[in-house]
Amino acid sequence: MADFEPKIVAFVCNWCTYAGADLTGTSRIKYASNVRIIRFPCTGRIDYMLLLKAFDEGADGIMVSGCHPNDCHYTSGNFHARRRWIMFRSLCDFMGIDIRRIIFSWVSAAEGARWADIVNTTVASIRELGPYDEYRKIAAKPIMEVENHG
Amino acid sequence: MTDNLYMPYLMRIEKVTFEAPGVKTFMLKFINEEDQDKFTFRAGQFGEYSVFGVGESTFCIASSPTRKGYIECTFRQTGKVTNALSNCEEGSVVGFRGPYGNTFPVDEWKGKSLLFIAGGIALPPMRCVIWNALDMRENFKDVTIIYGARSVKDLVYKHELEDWRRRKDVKLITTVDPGGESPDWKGEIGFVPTIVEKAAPSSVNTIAIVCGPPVMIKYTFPVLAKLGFLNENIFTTLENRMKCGFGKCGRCNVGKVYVCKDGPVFTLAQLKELPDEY
Amino acid sequence: MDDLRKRAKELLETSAVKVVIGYEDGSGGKTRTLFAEKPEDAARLIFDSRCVMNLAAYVTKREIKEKGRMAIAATLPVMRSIIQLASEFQVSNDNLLVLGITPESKLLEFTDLSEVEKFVHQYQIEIEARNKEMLEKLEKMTPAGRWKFWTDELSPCIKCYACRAACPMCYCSRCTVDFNQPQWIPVPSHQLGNLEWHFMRAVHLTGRCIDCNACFNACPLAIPLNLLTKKMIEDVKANFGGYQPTLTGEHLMSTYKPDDKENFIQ
Amino acid sequence: MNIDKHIIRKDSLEKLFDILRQNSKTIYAPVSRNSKVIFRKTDNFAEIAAGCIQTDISSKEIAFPRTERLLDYSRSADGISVKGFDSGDIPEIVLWGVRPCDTVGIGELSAIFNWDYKDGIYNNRLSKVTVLGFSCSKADEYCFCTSVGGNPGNTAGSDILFTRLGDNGDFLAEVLTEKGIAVFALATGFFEKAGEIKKEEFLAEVPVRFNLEVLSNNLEKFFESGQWVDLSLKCLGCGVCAYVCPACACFDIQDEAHGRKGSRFRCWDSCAFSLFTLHTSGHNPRDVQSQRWRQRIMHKFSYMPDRLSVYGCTGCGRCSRACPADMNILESLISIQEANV
Repeated sequence: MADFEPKIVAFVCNWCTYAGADLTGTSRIKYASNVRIIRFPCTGRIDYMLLLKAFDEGADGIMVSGCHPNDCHYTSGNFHARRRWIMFRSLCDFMGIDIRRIIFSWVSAAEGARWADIVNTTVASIRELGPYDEYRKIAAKPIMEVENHG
Repeated sequence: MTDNLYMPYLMRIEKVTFEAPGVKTFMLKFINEEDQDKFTFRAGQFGEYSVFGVGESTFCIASSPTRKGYIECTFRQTGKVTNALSNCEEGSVVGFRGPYGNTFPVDEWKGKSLLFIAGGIALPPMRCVIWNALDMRENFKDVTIIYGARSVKDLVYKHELEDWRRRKDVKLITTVDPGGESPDWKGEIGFVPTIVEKAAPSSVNTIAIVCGPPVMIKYTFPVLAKLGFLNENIFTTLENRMKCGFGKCGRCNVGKVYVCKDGPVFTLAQLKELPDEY
Repeated sequence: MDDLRKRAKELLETSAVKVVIGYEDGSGGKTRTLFAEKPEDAARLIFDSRCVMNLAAYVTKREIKEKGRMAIAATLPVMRSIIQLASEFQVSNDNLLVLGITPESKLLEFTDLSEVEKFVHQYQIEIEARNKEMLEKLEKMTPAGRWKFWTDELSPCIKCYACRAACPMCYCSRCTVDFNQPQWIPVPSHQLGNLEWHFMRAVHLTGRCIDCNACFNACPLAIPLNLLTKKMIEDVKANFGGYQPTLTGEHLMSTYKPDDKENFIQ
Repeated sequence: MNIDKHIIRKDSLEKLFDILRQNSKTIYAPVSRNSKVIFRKTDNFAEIAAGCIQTDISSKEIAFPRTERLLDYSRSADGISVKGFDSGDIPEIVLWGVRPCDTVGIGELSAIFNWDYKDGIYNNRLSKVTVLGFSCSKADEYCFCTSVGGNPGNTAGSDILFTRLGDNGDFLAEVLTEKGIAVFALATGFFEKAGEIKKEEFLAEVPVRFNLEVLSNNLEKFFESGQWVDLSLKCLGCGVCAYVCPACACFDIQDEAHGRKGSRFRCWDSCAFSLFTLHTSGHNPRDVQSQRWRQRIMHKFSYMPDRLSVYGCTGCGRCSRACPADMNILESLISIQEANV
């Protein structure tokens, strides 16, 4: 799927990864523009429903990134988030949601270059996987219509 | 598609008026002309106003049926749809389904006096019938309007209140709840039921129309009874949660009555027969 | 279960409690919940293998709580639910008395909830064998296979929310699906709405569900939705070392350990 | 009126099924799935769960689906275009193996959907459905169709009603409507003239459990009774009874947007939910479950007969079979009928 440009939504924490992404910009490091960055006070505030809504609205891949453990501005936000991600990811996998399209990472405010690498590798792998049609195909369509018309 | 009851008219917002904090009035015009000409309604009827992708919301048609070519609605920003509506600017397109429900029997009131009592955001359903009556003013003896709100800035249709105050053939009493008055406030201060008691309008050959928050209604009915108003001569509108507007979705079923079909206009006598479930 | 009836009658006569929640014979050979308020009602109390409904779903219901102090005939799953509810401040010693029914169907009255906790901690939460097999079968499938399995299994769901109503842990006065600003979960029952509702239910019950199968028994379409919460129980055991409802302990999903293990964060 | 009676041999039934399929009819029939029997699209005669007393969910989904699109819209630079429900894409449906208490339910739904305002969408769907009813030869303690004016061999609502003559016998086929004649015309070869047949002998025994008149009179004066609280204490407030019921027509209207496009849906709703009557101000006219259980019974046995001269219950017993808390509407009705009001 060479000409397919995936839509990636990145949920990042304001104090580390967002600052890291800023640093990527100020140090003139180029990275794929497919990513739409959404800023959150902390990874602890990233609600799992937001990720599902991102797939609802047409995202092909999702990135979630925040401070390394023990770096959290609010001391424990990322620890709480990690435990939730562990359970969220296994439930997604259990229900068949493609977890290869959800990339979790810790990126500190100093790791501008690393942020660019993660984004580029993510965009490349999602481009390889192609658009995430299954989720959109089941979007709002009455079951009787599905049964009668497939 | 006439047989799709749920298909709204497409309406363009001609004018947006800021009435009070969180309260706006829309003047709506039909986008396609034939709907405009064919459209008629009577005082007291309501409609389902919708923002596509958000939902539908129920409020009355606030403009008078005697004014052709447009309809108006006034709403407070509280729920999901009213929030979306209040974000719409002039020129944007919204949906309207209606008119639904029964009407104020304005013709039967000819020759009688009219007493309008309204509280806060309930003036819009009344305004429709007030203008309807004033546009045929000669048919009625005297017209009294008692309107109260929490504070001066919460009064809606401020410019029209002035028109009514200037008219010789209308007696207007406006009031604000104690503590809601501004320094230059010249009107009454006090809750609507106490002001009605103070004004003591005569109940002889008079129809009373009362709309307002439940607490105001609860304390105004006894005052009217004391003033000699019969239950058949007191009219009010019921506000139920509604979805379809024509007696199918079951929401507004109170006792044997469907508020969207048999109401929203009821006399106090009819309300007394309903179970206390509204 | 004569001693249960005798004890319930005493409690009601001395008005130590205002209502005893237990089982009685229902229609069609089923059992149903009995709210014994008068001493003579206690005679209708029964207990046998048919009594599987989780009575703890009623101790958070306004109309029942308002009657006053409650006593509840509690099997092991019901006791676990009560401890979890107590740890979430929904019930306490002064509004609930637990008449335990041991796995050997013996009456065992507890003076307070900490005793119930001790009793509950003697038993591990065990997923039944046939459900374990089903979980393993699903794990062996490809993700696309699981996606097809769940979209098919959830397509008959009519969003009647019986699974929510029958679950003692679903006591929120207004559930997330009942809010429309924002409308997180689509209201209509189409494939997307069904998937996101059951996803949300599994997330909200992670670390709280005690595997009593009330949700599956309530579903009018026998959708295997309890597999989702069972999977969460297995995962919690694998990742965080299992879970038992405790009165004072931390709530599993609202706490953390600095050394929680994972293998997917870059 | 003399009903057109025929006999169809037991092994010709499958042939009739195949002929309907060949005539590009979409057949919905009782199919068992996860130990429950529901109406599903099928083209395999053997899959049909013929022996069941009743399906777990009613057949109303054929004309009143749990979710349907009322309109689609799309926003673009020059405004909004809105496209209404298109009846064109509804296939011709044959409802096979439906019991008389479901076919009667279709009549009750139609009364609501055509009360003054004619619901074109519902009527459109219903016009595409041919109902092949099967009389009941077995019943259980939950059935009470005879108490609400029905009976196990009721022809109301069916286009053709089949009645099995004995456990392994052939079928009496009563051709009742134009649509029935159309199906008959497709497979005339299989139908033979029926002689004198005592249909009642082959019908299930359904005792009358309460007197409808006494119940309706009692309900008028039963509104304020404290018994409603005791009757509904077990109710958990879910939507099962309304959603499995063939005569419940309450619905919700919800919009959904995905980017610039979206739709307006109609979907099932239930008076058992608090959201059904909750005002935005927070005021809820029916704040307690007993008021909602009262509304369910009053609406079906007092308000609907009064306004639409048709009861809102067919006595199929599904709500009691499916209820997780075993509320059993029959017991409520019997105790109200016996209450000295």
